[in-house]
Amino acid sequence: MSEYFGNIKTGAVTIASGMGITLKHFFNAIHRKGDAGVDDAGYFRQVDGLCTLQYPREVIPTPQNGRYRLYNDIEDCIGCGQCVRACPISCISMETIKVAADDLALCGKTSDGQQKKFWVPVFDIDVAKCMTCGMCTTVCPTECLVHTPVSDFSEFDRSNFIYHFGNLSRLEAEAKRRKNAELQAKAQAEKEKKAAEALKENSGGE
Amino acid sequence: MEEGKVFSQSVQQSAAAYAIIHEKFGTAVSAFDANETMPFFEVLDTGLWPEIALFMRDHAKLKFNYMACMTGMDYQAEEKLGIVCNLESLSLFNHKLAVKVKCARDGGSIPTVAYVWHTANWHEREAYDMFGMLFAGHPDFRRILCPDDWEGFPLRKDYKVQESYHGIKVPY
Amino acid sequence: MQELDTAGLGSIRVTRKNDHTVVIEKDLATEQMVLAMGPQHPSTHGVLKLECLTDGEVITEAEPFLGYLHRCFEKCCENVDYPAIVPYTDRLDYLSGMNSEFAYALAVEKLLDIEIPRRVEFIRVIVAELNRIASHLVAIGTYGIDLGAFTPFLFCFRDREIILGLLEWASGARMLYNYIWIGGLAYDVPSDFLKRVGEFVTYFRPKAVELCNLLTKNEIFVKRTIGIGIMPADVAINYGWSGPMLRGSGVKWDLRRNDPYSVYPELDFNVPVPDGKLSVVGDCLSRHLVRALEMEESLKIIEQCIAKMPSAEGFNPRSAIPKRIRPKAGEVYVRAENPRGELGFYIQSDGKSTKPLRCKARSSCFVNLSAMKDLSKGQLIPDLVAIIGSIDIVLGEVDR
Amino acid sequence: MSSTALSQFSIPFLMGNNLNAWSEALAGFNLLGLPLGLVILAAIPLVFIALYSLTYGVYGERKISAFMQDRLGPMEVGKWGILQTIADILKLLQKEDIVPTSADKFLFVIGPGVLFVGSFLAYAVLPFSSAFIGASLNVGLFYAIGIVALEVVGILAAGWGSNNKWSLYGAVRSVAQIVSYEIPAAIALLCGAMMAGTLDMQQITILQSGSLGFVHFFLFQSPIAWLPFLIYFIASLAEVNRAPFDIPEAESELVAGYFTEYSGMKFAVIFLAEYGSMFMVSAIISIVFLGGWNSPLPNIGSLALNDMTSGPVWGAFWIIMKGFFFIFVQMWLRWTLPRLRVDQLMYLCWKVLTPFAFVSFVLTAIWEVYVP
Repeated sequence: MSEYFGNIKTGAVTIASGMGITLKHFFNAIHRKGDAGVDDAGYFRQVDGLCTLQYPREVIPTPQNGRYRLYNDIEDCIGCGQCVRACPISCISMETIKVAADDLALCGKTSDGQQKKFWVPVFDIDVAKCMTCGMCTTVCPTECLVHTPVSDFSEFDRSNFIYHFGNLSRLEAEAKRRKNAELQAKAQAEKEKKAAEALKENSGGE
Repeated sequence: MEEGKVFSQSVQQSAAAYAIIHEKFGTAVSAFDANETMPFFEVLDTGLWPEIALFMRDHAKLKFNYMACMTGMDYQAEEKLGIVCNLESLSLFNHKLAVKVKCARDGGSIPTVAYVWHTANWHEREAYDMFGMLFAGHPDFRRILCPDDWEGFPLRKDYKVQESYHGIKVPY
Repeated sequence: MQELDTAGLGSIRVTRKNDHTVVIEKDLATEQMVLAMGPQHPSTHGVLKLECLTDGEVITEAEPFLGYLHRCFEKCCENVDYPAIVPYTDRLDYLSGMNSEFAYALAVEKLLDIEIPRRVEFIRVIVAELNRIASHLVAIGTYGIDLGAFTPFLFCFRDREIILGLLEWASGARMLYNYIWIGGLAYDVPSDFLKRVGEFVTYFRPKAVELCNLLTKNEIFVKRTIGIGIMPADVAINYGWSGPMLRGSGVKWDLRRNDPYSVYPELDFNVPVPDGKLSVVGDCLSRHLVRALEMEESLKIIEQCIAKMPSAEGFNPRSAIPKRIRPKAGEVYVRAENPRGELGFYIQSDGKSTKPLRCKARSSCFVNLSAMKDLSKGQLIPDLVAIIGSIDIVLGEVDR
Repeated sequence: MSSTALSQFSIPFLMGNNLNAWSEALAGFNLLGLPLGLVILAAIPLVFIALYSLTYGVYGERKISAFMQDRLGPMEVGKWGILQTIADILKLLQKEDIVPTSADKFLFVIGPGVLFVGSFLAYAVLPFSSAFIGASLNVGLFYAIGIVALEVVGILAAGWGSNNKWSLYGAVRSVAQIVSYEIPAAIALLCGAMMAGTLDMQQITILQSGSLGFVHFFLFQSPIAWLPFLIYFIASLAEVNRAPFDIPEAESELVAGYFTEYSGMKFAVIFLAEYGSMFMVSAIISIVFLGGWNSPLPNIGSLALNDMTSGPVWGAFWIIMKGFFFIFVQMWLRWTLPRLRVDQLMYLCWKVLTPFAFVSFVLTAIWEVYVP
């Protein structure tokens, strides 16, 4: 019998204490915690009160090192292709064209003075596939491929998720390719000519 | 154990445990492979595996009461499939030991130890699901992670994924 | 007298009076019903399906069906380099990515046999323990929801949000960190990070007490969980249970203590086990209490780590990372204490490739869940929900 | 519109003390020979209920729960999200009316209707003030208790008709729960009826009026009245399936209980019925124990607070406020407590509430007989 009344008593007491907690929170609702980021010195200043934010207007700031949308500064990209190999889910696709010797100056240097040796007509990142692991950014030798702290980049059309970073238009790329092919053909012809000459010389010598 | 090489305490403990098993089962078990990362021995007579398992679990000086992990393996070079069981004695002794059991690659069968360690029940189902070896006497022998009508055993080295599954294109 | 229990007919008592007369007594004829609980059900914590054979509200048998979230983690691992597996391990137990990464990094480091800088070790422990608190908060909060209390869940998520913010600040991502790398860390922590973590510890202590008063001490909650789903210690060991589940059964077994790794041997913390005063050892309430008490222990560990942290001067978090990770041939099984139990990685290397020959994740939830069939026998449907909640499964880890 | 009717209508409109004249005037208002006044009179409580259900009930629940959980709650539609429920209703109205193919169509459709009717029929006998009462039955309380049981039929029809195992579980649980909890609830209300000596709701309320305000309420008239008061409050929670007794809809166990298969407007009707019955039990408890439409404020010397706050409009204000208070407590409990298990629910009913209800019944009887 004492257990019976004890149960009723503990039930009543614990329910009352629980209700006290929720009522305290109910009255604390006049405060709001605000949208300070965790890197803000006053992050733990306001600990009570409403903690949710109205999303599109108020956002939790993402820290500067936040790893979200990929961005490639194509001016600095040397087209080494390490990111393509590092990506575990192959969301980066890349095409490179070797820079002809007389175009090296035109192609320019990266911001830290390295000579670029490849044109990068295609540098596509499918950010819908990207799992923001950061593998590609750590291998990038010029640090041109970075994760930006932009976390909200939703789109209505899936194809908009493929970000094009290539800095050559299709025609330009075609021209470069043709030039390379011409150069190559020229070199080939030269080589053949030389070989033929050598052959002639050899045969002449006999 | 190789002579003259100094092993850490845990490997020595495993070796001591192995000695007891070797004493009882003799040639049914292989020699002890002492290495720092995972000391193990292999069960050569596959049919004796449940007996060895029971012995390991119940012997007063062994008490391997806890099966930490059971991994299915594909030994493609040896044309064999196998399992690796990481056993230990939880809160009784400090020794740990890994046991390997192998069977033929096609239609090979390993006797179950699901009634020795309950852990083995689902792990054996998983090993079957992924590699296709049979576990004789298993109480509930079905696939576990893949659907029942999935073709092939995905973790085999020579696995070719099926083209379509119920009209769904599989390789994405 | 003979008692038969035939499916679909309720229990039938057959009494043989003499050779000619047989008295058959039958309970109210009931029909057993197959109830498919899940894969879309609010309290199966993901896409678990339980096929229950029910007799009224009583469950005669519940058979779990898995694999709805199977992503062939192990096959993926065989096709990528060692460092590229780290982001995949995050996705095993997505509620405690740091702990999964930690376990994987430990396994490969053992295979490589490399020395880790002390500051890396301490930072690893801090982020892993923070993530453990976050994970336990989810476990406790969702357990509240399972039992009908919605408010504690949101309190838990409010505090978890802070932890996620802290971890995002350190690693750059909120849940899938890719922070603990083989041999080091991706980055050093930000300069104010340790101070903010210290502030979080002081902030969180009273909140944990409040949570305890609101949920754990509530008489209805206690009555719903006490004595439900009792698992004796020996059976629990035989089932391979680990972590809070095993400790809930009264076995004082914590890999941070019993098979220590990293800097845990230097740290002072308790391994909470139920003493049977507040709960029946091995029941749902014990498991819940163990989780609640473990949060406090994690706070203690974090405080000690902050105090012992070596200075950041001249520290390079990637200093110990090998240029090319290609372990020598061998196998290794290394485990770490995850919030849900023992997460082990079995890795086999052939010594030639930069990809593992075999990488198996021993998932704690998978093993813990395998006892479901035994635990649920003869329980009521609400108790089944309480039991699933107390197992605290993450289907990402169960199905892999 | 005849000029006499207009004058009758307009004169006593805001004059508090002559409310009978007011309501009679309205009742006598016949447009083109139709008893339009009577219809308006009867419709006022229902209009109130609809408004309350729309704006206060759902919106209030969402806001209160949000504040208790450190959330903002609905904020987008209108200032502070005040129009959120209207937006929701519009959405529900537009939704396709789905009837599962395997469902029993008749039961499936009739279920929410019966539920709705069951919860709203009791409003007929609730005195919203000395003038606003749908039907002043001399067995009003008995009728209210009895008509609530009709809800069970609706729930059972909905649950069985859905042809869904979860719905069936919810329906069966609900029936067991409501039928059981009617016993302590009825006994507790009997204590109040015993103190009043009548079952007429209006009479019960009038008996509790006086210049001293709350002192005249039955809750404070006898030292044991708090016991049936508490018992009825707890039992009423179970009768309207509110937490911690929401096991018929227990979302974590039974998905949504008996209304798992419902969507669109049928779902809205079930929802409306739930909030309707919440107010109904709150109104009953305030009528029987807390004086109904009587002002709780006492006359203190020359400061005649009680007189100032009495009258038909004030009466409606008081009973609605009292009802709202109990609804707030119901929500407060819901967002604090976990859910009971089925057997614990029955334990609470048969082993705790029912014996205590009998005890309080006997004690009240003794008090009424021996203490003047």
